[in-house]
Amino acid sequence: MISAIVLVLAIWELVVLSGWRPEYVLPGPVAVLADLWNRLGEPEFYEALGVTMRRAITGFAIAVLVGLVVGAAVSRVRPLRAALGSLITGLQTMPSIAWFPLAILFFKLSESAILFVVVLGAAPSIANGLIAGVDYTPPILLRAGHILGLRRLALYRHVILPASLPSFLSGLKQGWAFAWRSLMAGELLVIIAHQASIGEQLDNARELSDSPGLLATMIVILVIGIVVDMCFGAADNALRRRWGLDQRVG
Amino acid sequence: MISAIVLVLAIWELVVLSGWRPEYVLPGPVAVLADLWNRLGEPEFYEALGVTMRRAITGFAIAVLVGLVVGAAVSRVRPLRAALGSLITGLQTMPSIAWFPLAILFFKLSESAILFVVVLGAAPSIANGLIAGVDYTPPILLRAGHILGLRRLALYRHVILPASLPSFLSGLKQGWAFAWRSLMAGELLVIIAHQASIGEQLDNARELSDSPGLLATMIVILVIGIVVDMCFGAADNALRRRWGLDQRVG
Amino acid sequence: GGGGGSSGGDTAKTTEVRLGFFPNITHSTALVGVQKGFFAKALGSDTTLKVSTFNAGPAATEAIFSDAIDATYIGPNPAINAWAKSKGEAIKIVAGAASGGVFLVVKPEINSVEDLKGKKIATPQLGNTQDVALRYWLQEKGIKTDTKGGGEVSILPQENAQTLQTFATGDIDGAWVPEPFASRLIQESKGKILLTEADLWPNKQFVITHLIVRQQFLKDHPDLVKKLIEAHVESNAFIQSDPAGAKEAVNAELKELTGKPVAPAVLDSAFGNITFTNDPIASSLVGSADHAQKVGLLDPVDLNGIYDLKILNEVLAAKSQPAVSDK
Amino acid sequence: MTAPIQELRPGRTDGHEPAVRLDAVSKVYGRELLALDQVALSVDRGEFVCLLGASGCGKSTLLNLVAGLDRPTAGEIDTGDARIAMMFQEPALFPWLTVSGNIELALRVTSSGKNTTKKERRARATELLEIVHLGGFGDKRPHELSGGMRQRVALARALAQEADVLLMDEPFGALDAMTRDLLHDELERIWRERELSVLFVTHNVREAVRLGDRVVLLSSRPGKVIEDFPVTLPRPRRTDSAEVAELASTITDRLRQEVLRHAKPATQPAAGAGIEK
Amino acid sequence: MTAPIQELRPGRTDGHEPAVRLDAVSKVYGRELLALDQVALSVDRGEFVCLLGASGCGKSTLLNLVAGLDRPTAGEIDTGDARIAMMFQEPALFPWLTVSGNIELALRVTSSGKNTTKKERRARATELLEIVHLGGFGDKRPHELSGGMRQRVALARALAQEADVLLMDEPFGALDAMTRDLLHDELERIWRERELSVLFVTHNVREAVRLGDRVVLLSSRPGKVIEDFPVTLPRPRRTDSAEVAELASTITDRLRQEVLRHAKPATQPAAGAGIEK
Ligand SMILES: Nc1ncnc2c1ncn2[C@@H]1O[C@H](COP(=O)(O)OP(=O)(O)OP(=O)(O)O)[C@@H](O)[C@H]1O
Ligand SMILES: Nc1ncnc2c1ncn2[C@@H]1O[C@H](COP(=O)(O)OP(=O)(O)OP(=O)(O)O)[C@@H](O)[C@H]1O
Ligand SMILES: [Mg+2]
Ligand SMILES: [Mg+2]
Repeated sequence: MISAIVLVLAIWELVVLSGWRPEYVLPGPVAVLADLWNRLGEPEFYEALGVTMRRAITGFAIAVLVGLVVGAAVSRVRPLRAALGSLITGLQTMPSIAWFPLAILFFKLSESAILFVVVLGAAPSIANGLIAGVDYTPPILLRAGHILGLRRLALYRHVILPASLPSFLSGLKQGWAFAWRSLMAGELLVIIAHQASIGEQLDNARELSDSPGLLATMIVILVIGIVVDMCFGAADNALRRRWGLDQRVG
Repeated sequence: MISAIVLVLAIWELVVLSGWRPEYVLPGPVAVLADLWNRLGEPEFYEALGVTMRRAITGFAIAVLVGLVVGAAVSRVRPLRAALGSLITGLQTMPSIAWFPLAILFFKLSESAILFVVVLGAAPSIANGLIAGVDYTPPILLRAGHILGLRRLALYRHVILPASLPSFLSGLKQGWAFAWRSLMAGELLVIIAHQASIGEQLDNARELSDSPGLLATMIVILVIGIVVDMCFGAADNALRRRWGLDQRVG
Repeated sequence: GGGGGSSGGDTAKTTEVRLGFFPNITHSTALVGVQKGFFAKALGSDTTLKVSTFNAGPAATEAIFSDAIDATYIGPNPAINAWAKSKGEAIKIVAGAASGGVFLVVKPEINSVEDLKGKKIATPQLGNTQDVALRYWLQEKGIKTDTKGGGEVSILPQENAQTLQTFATGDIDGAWVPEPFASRLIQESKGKILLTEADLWPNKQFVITHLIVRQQFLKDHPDLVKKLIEAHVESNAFIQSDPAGAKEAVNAELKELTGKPVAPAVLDSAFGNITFTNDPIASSLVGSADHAQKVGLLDPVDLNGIYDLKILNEVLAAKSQPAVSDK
Repeated sequence: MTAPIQELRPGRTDGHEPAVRLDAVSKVYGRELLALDQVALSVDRGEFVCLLGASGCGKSTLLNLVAGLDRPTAGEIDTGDARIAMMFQEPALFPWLTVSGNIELALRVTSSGKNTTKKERRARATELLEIVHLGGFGDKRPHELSGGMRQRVALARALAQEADVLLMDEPFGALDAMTRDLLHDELERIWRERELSVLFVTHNVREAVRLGDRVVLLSSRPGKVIEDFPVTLPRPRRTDSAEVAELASTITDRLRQEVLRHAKPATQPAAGAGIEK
Repeated sequence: MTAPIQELRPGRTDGHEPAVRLDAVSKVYGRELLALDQVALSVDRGEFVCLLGASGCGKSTLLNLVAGLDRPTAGEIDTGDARIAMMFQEPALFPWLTVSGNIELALRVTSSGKNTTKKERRARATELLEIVHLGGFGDKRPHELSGGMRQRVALARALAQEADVLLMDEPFGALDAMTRDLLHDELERIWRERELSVLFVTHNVREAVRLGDRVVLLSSRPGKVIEDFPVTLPRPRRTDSAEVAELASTITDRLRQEVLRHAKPATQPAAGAGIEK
């Protein structure tokens, strides 16, 4: 991991040193890391991080709830599936900016408008993950559940949901990515004065053509993404260990 | 399906008729459908659709390739996984606009810059889908493959890849959504001579505060998303039928 | 509904005025007014000012349409769009804010209009004032262009930030952009001014920022609108009388809003090129719309009634300044 | 075909209503594969019926139909309002639950289990695990067990359901003869105590004779009931007793006829084709 | 323990090098579960060794170790450069391939199969399917087969590998006695023709005596070799012959001792706890 990072930085520095592009267009790692270091020294950065993370987590939590309910309903109720199944992916492909007018219409310039965009971005992914999991539940387990007398909700809770967990988890991961990207866009929609956020910082850096700042913010986003992925990865590993899906052979 | 659409349209019309918001903010379905109808009558619309679909499909195809290679490598090569595993999700959370400066730096103002953004948006999803599938390949099948003498690439091709297909498919679906959203953003990046595009139309509608136009474009996007989902759905159903995952019980 | 925006038109007491603007030098009137507390002072203690910032016109228009703000500083194009799309129901322009500060910046080797042939020139957005101005100017000079980047001069609408980059890397040969981007192109990428847009207009004046309000708000709370305009006028007066203090205020506010002040050299140069005026320069708005129609970027639109300068003129009269015209 | 034999059988029925009744039941898979053809069969209350037949003759299909997991193409199946438990041919344990958790889930759903506490269910699961000789394995996960152990967990789970009808698809196939004998005793005891009706599929003819009140033979493709042997030997019986062996060999002979009748067309060419190195 | 017996055995080895040799092999699962304890065992070239033991005693574990699918915690396993084929306790068919496709995949990987055409492999797969009495099922998918049919496909797949050593984990567990007899004959014939070394796990003692050159008994927890019976009966043998029955009953008695020794502590409380309604 660390060697990979060092390698990337070295190549990057070499490209910059080669003078391929002027420094203000493609700044070197030194400039970027200095900028990043400055940011990390300012309390404002942590405020922004806090605001963005709070929104991300709230939005994601709502999306998980919505995704679960919608996914559960759509995956098991045939008419709903016929009516809504493909719509979910349709919604997923809708870019965030298309929702902005509606978001403002419903929620004015409040944080709810941001959350609206985030939820619309993430919930379809989560629902789709659940639906895929449900669809690939091994029939023999469904039969076993049926024989045990589990029906409808009980069957869902005790058999289908746990069987769908791996796929649901990967849906959650994708959902997080959607939520985050939507949030980065949404934070430009409602800029609450004097409340900095990562999305705004990203846009500001771009707006001001502040290349080191942009790259520093990208690094921040990347690191957050990596940390979140590690959490999901840990959950996933725990799941696989418990289910006996350890794959070492020979 | 049709009844669902009619229901949605009816509720929408009712809300508009209630005068909750003026028509120029929330236009009714009649206005929107009229606008849509107008668009459908113009050859320019089909040009734009063609351009966008071409880009979407090209970008997606490249993303599938990249995702497959990266996913395959990362999922089975331990050091790569340690180094890159979480980075994939990290990249996935990076909003498209953050890539714009780099895209232009590498590809100037060409269509390749758009494709770059699209591929960066979609490939991580596809790789992640494959990785999840690989991780959840039933160990007994791996063992069976190993016993048959399949190793490395052959094991990958004959066992791991087919076993991962369901998860890979759902990764493809998510990847398509990412590709499409990135494309909608990317089409504002480079405006290429003589080529209108859906992304541009969406942005123009918003820029001109043209609510009916915006909603009409949203419908177009939704319909494309639904059609694409149906293709994936058909593939998925075929797969499940062949694998004997039909879930009817009782 | 937080804060009591009155959509119903009744006489509910408004205790909040919601004002929007962009963290941008052309919106210095707002930046200074907020930073120096002119708005707060004018509105008094029983009315609070709630400011929202936007990164572009459409979001501000959506907010006004959705009754999420009451007034905002905005450029001419979004104002025209808001007027046209709402068939004259949504907004009114109640004051001008800034004029000038738009340039055609090109690579050093380009010296004349003729040299532009075969080159790529960027504008901020298809159909916006600068885009229209460039197209109209080229049309006047007999140079063909089209809205899809073709023609003798290829016009590439792209965001200003991107223009900075593409100009630096040589992907484009020039750009018709407002401040502070013009100054940055010159200072950072050795661009040079080929044309000052002001030269194309009568009195070298054309609007780039003005203040619009929601019509319903204007109807319900003319008193509050008046207080806003008083602060607006005071702010512009301050900028004119104390440019150094104004610049300081602008940068202080920008630092608070975006985390980064503008480089002093850029700020100086940009400030020098922009005139902050209460006059909305109505003629330029109408003229620009007319040009847009001529280059095929706008359907005919009736701008009659887009201005409501009565309050502004009252305020100006009270300070014994000359009245402005909506023609 | 079954009717005249029923009188002979030492069943402990309390009346005329059978627990399970199949009437001219047919099942077609896909377009043409006739798995079951006009099967008539009934299991009385408290009766233990063993089902024998060649591999692929439709035994599992029949059980699935009785359990209501699948629908017959033709004919009628009547199980009244009996609660049905089933042991599948595979263990079909839930991998996300521990061994004990699998059994507790079954306990939870039973009518008597609805009001029990988690602790009571846990204790009951432990008892059941001891019955199948898996005491101490409650906290393991299914993948940590051997094939035969998983099968026994599935048995414990089926017993936990406290059903009226118990369908068992080769329940002891993966067990050694000794463990099997021990479980035969347990199963017989429980069957007696609970007055269960059991439909038991096996390939082991002695096992069928050891346990059944009747042994029913199915033919292959299409599956049809071809013979219905009553077993009148007194209980308890022993698998290795001479009487069991004798009846078993009668049944085996009948079965062999049937299997060979089918196998021949397949074996002949195979012998000719051979496997050369 | 195995060494002195080897001299008695009617094996057809060509020298001193065994095909499979386990030397003091132990396997611990998790932190404490000792599945195999110091197992020493060897299978000579061309020898047919049957492995018997109670459920959960470590038979599958042993086979996995020999196949190289798992690593022993201690001890050494030597299989030289022999090609190893294995039939798992579950069919482990690939659901995305047809029945024939599963076999063709195995054919494709064998050294002799590398240069064959698709058509040749297809023909060979059809032959193999006929050997296991599944002619005509080549185009079905695994989920369309019955349990016993799947097991036979797995057998065909293992045979397709043309390996030197064949490991079989209860290969005929889900088959009826008749089909089983037919397959015994086929397996014996192939074993002879190809001079295979076979390690064969079963719970059916007669089957072990019918097929094996030696019958090895494993104890339970920890798994240890407790006895190694040479089978000197002349081939071909019949499962229902008196000689087979006699030896089988000797072995069964020995096995019973072993199983009861373990089962007791578990049965006692179970009998007490019982299942009350
Ligand atoms: N889902 C299915 N789709 C198509 N055909 C099926 C399906 N299930 C079973 N069959 C066919 O029906 C026939 C009977 O299968 P079944 O599983 O009932 O046999 P069985 O008697 O249980 O055999 P075994 O003893 O091998 O388990 C077989 O020929 C099988 O190929
Ligand atoms: N993956 C595993 N993790 C932990 N314990 C295991 C694992 N696999 C097997 N065991 C344990 O090792 C012991 C031996 O298991 P094994 O599968 O080898 O038994 P077996 O002899 O094949 O039994 P059966 O005849 O029931 O198939 C059992 O106690 C089992 O619980
Ligand atoms: Mg079966
Ligand atoms: Mg085993």
